[in-house]
Amino acid sequence: MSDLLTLAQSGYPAPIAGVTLAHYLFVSAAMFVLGLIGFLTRRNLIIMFLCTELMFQAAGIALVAFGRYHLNFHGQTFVIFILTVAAAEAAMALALVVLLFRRKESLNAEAWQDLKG
Amino acid sequence: MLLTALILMPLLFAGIVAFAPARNARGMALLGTTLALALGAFVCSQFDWGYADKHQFGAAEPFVWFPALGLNLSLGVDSVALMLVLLTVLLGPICVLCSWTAITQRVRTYYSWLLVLQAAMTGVFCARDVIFFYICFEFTLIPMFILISLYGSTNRRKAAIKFFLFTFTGSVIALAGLIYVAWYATTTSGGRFQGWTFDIGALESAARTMSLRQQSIVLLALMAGFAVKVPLFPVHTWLPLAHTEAPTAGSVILAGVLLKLGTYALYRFVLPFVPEAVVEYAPFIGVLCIIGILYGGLICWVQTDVKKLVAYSSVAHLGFCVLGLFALNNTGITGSILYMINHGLSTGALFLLIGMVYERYHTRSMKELGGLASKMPVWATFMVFFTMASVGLPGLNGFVSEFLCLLGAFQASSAWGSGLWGSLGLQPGATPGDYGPWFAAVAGVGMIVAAMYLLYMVGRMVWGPLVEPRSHAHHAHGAEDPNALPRDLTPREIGLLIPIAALCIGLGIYPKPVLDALQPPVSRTIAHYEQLRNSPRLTPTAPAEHASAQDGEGAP
Amino acid sequence: MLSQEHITGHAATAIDEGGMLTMLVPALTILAVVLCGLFAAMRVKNKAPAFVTVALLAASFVAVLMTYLNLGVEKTWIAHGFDWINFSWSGSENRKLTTHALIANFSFYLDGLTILWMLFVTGLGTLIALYASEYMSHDVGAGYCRFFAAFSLFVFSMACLVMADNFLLLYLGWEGVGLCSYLLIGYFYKKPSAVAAAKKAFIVNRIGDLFLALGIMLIYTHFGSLEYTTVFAQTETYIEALKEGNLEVIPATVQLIPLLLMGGAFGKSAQLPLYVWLPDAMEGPTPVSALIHAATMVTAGVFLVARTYPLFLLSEHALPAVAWIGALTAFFSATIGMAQFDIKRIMAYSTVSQLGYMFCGLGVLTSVGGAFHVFTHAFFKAMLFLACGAVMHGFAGQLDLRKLSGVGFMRGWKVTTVAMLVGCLNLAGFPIITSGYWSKDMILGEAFANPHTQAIGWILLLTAGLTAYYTFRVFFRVFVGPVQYEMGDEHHGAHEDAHGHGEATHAPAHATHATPHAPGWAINTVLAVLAISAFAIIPFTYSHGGWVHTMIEGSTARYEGAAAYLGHGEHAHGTFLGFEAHGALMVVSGIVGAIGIVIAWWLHYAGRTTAATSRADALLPKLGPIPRWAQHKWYVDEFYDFLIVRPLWVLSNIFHFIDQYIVDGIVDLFGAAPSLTGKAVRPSQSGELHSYAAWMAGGMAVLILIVILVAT
Amino acid sequence: MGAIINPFILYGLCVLGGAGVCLALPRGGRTPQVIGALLAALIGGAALLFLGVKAGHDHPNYYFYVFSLIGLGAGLRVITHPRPVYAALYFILTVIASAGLFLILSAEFMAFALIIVYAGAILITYLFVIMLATQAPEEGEIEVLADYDVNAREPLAATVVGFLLLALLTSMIFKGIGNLPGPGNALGKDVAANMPLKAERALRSAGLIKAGETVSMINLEEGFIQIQDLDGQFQKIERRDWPKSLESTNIEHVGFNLLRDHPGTIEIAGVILLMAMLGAVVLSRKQVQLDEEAKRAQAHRLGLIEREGGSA
Repeated sequence: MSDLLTLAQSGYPAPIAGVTLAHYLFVSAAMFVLGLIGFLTRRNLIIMFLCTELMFQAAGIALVAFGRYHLNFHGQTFVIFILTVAAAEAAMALALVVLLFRRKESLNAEAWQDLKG
Repeated sequence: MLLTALILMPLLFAGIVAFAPARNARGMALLGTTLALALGAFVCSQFDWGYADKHQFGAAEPFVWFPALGLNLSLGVDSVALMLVLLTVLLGPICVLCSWTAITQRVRTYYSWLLVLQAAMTGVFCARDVIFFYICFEFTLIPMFILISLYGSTNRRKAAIKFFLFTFTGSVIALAGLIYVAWYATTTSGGRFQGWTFDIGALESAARTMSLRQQSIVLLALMAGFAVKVPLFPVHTWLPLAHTEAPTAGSVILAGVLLKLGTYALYRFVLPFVPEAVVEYAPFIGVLCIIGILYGGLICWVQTDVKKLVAYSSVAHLGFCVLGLFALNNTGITGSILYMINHGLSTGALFLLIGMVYERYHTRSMKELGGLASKMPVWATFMVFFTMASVGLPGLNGFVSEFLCLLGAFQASSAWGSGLWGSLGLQPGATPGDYGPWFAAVAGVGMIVAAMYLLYMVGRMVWGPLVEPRSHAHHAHGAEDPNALPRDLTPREIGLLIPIAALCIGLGIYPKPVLDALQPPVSRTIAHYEQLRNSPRLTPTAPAEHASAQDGEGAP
Repeated sequence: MLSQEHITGHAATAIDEGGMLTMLVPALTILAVVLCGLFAAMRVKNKAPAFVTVALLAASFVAVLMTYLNLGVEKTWIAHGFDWINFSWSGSENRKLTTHALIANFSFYLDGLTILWMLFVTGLGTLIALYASEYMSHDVGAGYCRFFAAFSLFVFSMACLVMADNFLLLYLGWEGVGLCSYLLIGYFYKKPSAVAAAKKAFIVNRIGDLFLALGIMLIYTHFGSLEYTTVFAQTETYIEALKEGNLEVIPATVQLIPLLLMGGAFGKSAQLPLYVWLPDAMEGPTPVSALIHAATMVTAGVFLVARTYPLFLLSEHALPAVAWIGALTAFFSATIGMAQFDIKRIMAYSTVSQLGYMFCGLGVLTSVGGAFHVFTHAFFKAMLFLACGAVMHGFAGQLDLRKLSGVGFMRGWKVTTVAMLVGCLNLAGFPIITSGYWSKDMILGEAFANPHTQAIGWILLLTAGLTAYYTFRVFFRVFVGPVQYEMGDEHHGAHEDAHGHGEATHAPAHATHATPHAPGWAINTVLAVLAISAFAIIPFTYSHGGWVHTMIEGSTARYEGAAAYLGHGEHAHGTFLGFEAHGALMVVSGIVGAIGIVIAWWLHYAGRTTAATSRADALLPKLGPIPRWAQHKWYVDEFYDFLIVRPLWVLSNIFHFIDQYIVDGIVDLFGAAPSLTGKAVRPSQSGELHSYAAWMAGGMAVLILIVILVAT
Repeated sequence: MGAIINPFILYGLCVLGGAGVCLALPRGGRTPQVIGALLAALIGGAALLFLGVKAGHDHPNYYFYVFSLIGLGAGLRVITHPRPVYAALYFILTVIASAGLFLILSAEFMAFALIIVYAGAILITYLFVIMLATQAPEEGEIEVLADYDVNAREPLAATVVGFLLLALLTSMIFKGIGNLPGPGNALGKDVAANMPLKAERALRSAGLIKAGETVSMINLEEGFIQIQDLDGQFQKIERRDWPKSLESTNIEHVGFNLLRDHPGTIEIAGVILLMAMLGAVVLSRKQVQLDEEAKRAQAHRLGLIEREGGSA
């Protein structure tokens, strides 16, 4: 853990042996796909939103890794925006979920199929 | 100013009709169209025939509409446009009068849209700005759509939608072509951007500098739009439906003027804008025309709906018209323009006559109608007369134009390029008339077919033993409807037909003033083609010289 | 090779302005049309239209006669009416300014040919109008006006045709007479057969007209003008070249022109293969048949060939083709005529046959002979028709020769019978005393005088025999023999009067016409005048055409005896079985005609058993099916119907189907595409969030796959 | 550069992993979820192991593997756990693991921001909502999970789609992207130019400038800092002599990047947040307006009140 702290305080990244950009991207992709599968399979609206958050996480990892690869900070900056969107989504979506739940006393996404218009 | 008045007059009266009491609507409409006719006659009298190819009556400083795009509301008519304007204003009162008793529902809507339609059509012929032209061109669709879909017969919805979508789709493509030309014109000299202009004259000179490839693409786009309107062979199917379902006045305007918008646009845009491409593809278009002539004619022959028959005959007739136009010589184009007017008169009159019968018998089926000569001798006289005008009997108007179109086609091949023939392994005529005569001969078969179907129609409708719809015969013995029209034509109806008949005879016997007036603009159009023919770029020099050399050797 | 001596063309006749008097002819006839129209509008119920027409036509005749007497035929006169289709434009050809013009004025070209034709057109027109004033009297009212309006319009059109100074005005007349023919054949418009016949006549004529129009276009393309003067001035130079023996200088296009014109002529003059309309045209009233379908309109084709004779001379094949087709038509229609029972139809086929003679005359280079035969034929055939018409009129439309007998012995039919006899003698070519004999002989002699056309001569000779037979078959059956008749079932044209309480009038009409009524003064006068004139013209014309010769001599058809292509060198040595052709034929044709008459007498007069049967009926079965075939007109109509009309009808229906379901179907398909697509993908709009997401993921997968594939 | 992992091995792993995930998804206890989860975890581990082996370095960074495995494992539980509360808690674990990965990538600020904002704020909101939206079991009742929580929807199809995507993504990722570069030497130095006061303070605390001297110019291109002393003399401090504390920190970098390079985006983000807030307010107010009819219908559906007809 001390290693880690040194790393954090060193001001610039130390060489990380054996880990390539591809590793991070793999993790990111895997996490994204998990989120996707969750979104596709779960019917609970809240869990579906959690799954989207999972996908956001995956995107964040990829962004930071890319930023690190290109030696700039855009990736990190964009994670901030992701956080913003996630927060906004949480606020709005959860408000909606609550509203919907009040209507039908159910969190089942399939209960709202007739919203297709 | 005069032209502006000519366009605004019907619009003004459309407004008046729309808000006046319904019982005055038709009177006001008649007044408006009559005033427009008078104004048209005045324009005609003020026209300087010595400079018939100049676009006259345009304001010195046209109203600037959209300076950034160089859009002006510039107007002007040369003798070709003037003829068609006159045709339009002439048909105006006729259309109002022929609807006099036929339209009883929603009268104000009907007449105001009829007037709007007239304004739009006049605008098309007067426009000297591409965008203004196009707006008017498209705007004709709306009144027509309403006339068909509100006042048509049973299948009117489908007809109206098809008419609208079909022609609209085509003309959007044409608009793309026109805008391409305008875009090209912005950068003609030295690639520098020179600002937009949509002036027809300016675009005309700019467009000619396009390469053959560009011209061909523009030709294709323009043909896509205007051929639908004409309509040429494969894109004609909206016409029979629209004609059949439209009210009488709608059919008259459709046949009389709306179809001419297409041919006029071909004359105004296609011929001067893309001459090289026209030279290349004229034979191909000629083939389409000929297919239309024969195919349309033969289809007429098996119709039972008389209105549909006349509608298909328009396909055949307009085939002659476009064939003359694309003959690219003086006789052909003169004939073609004359054809526009003549077809408007004779086919318009046929639709009027059919409308009169429809108003009395409420059927258009030739199975249910026959031998009307014994019941309606005056109607029968006019019917035979206008049929003969439509057949192209010499001495009546149709003949002059039809003969000139065919003569033009006969002499055409010297003006045509090697595009189509080259691909078939043939050489274009080294002497005038290597292939043109075949075009004329095959198209001439259309004259026989025209006689076949029109006489078939007359034979069924006019001659033969009397046949009336059963329901109607029953009515005749029962209580007569006091408002019913008399058996034969009323003085109003006769009065409608007489001016048209007089024009048919006049144009047939003494077409010289019209022919003379058309020469300057037509020569102007042709001049470029003659230049093109004399320039080395397109002259098929090698084969021609080769052939003449052989002839020379063969002689002794 | 062509040698100079055989082209005996005159130097170009002088052309001058003048002859404005002839403008009266179209003016007066149009006036007659307008007046008849006015009478119709005013619902006139008397014979005024007829008398106005007769008077104006007579005035026209006088105008033509005056013109002839004043101007003569030595020169050609141009009378300019007004500009019709007349415009000019300038262009550039190889950087040189050129001027082109298309000029077809309403102007008249007056030479001997024109005058000759106009004289008998207006003259016969007047006479037949007079005849018709009585013949059509049952129709007094709107129909009467209609008849005389069309009649006058016909004379107007014919005047334009004949007097035109350019091809386009000729075309105007050409189609104009076609229109009048249409209107008059269809005069009894309630009879479907009449309507069909009118339609057929117009359409078949149009086929010919197409050829004529193409020929005119080719003339304009080649000669740069439509006016006779310009065109014939240029043909003059070609003819000069021909005299030099330069056949090659004549372009192929010029050689094509007469062939196209010939097509037009054969349509109008009812020659093979376009003759089928003429027999059917007998549905029209008899005066119409007499004037239009016997005397004048059908000779327009002959006129056309005569008018454009210089062009025909330039072509190697045109005149032989004219001659051969004429001869074949003459023979072919004569065989049909022998087997018919309807006397008017027999006359119609004989007209076709005689027209073939006229074309032969032109084809074998005796244009005088051709014109002469036209001239004589106009009189005697009109007379025959009018006589037949009188019978038809008197016997309520009865035309079947098996149902009429001994008409000549009935009260009041003397004039008719004599006229009929005179006509039949002329048609049969009875020697010396008939003008028909002289004109026919001229053609026959010329045909035999040329060794190349002797085959034609033999055909014509055989036809002469047949003609004599069938002509007198009619005469012996109908006008002599036991008096016996059966009334026809027509009530004066089956045309109810215009007031229209139609069906009710039928039964009484039947009763009133149960007995024949003899012709009145108008018919008799006309028949008498014609019969007299048929003899009267002999003294002026018997010697090589005589007066007709002088008329033709100064006209465009003047190349009499000129053998441009037809057996040039040896022309003079053509003989008839070793005798000098003209002389021998005078004897032989007379004998042949007489034989025909004798056979007819033996079969149909001497061998008459009853009114309906004769010796011929006993003989017919021995000939096998041939008489039946001939009676059915060799099934030509059925053949055309099967070969042209039916396929065209089927094709039209196929086109109609294609148009409705394929061409329009494709359009509808495009129109329906959006809604069809919508229908197809609508189920995917399920409202299930999960499925949307799955589609999104799948789409993303596809996109990535594409990127991978494209990138590698 | 060749592929890091043989694609076929990769696809095989994807298939197996997919099978594992598929098994692990909740199906009302009918399937051995644990086995699936184990299989999936095993495959995930194998994949990561493969990655390490193929990378071929002596010292694999264990923290990466640790955090990755925790993150993915927790992610798997998020999607497989039938109880929303647990799912949310597992999600917090994922967030923490991601933060660890961020630390390895030397994105310290983001790592902690993630924990604070995500785990601290957003997820708490989720938990609140979950609490609000699930009825607590009554006294004595056994808690019954809702059917829609217990049964996954079309797990097979979803897994196939997901792992197809994964296979495609990985086959693209492993086309060969190089190692992450070492510490960039220019990285972060430019910040000094933008913050002269900080630079001066750092230099002063390092004793490189004395009282009265001022920094007159920072030249990053040539790598020196010019100092003006009291006499007006200029002095240069070369890059090699610069103190460690002159180098800017990660948070400074992010701050500069955010405000200097993406000012517009940050505005938009602000507006989004504002709108979200307003939206949330509006939406939460709207729930009051459930009309009587609907309320009654709903209550009726839920069996809260007797039938209308009965009471009337």
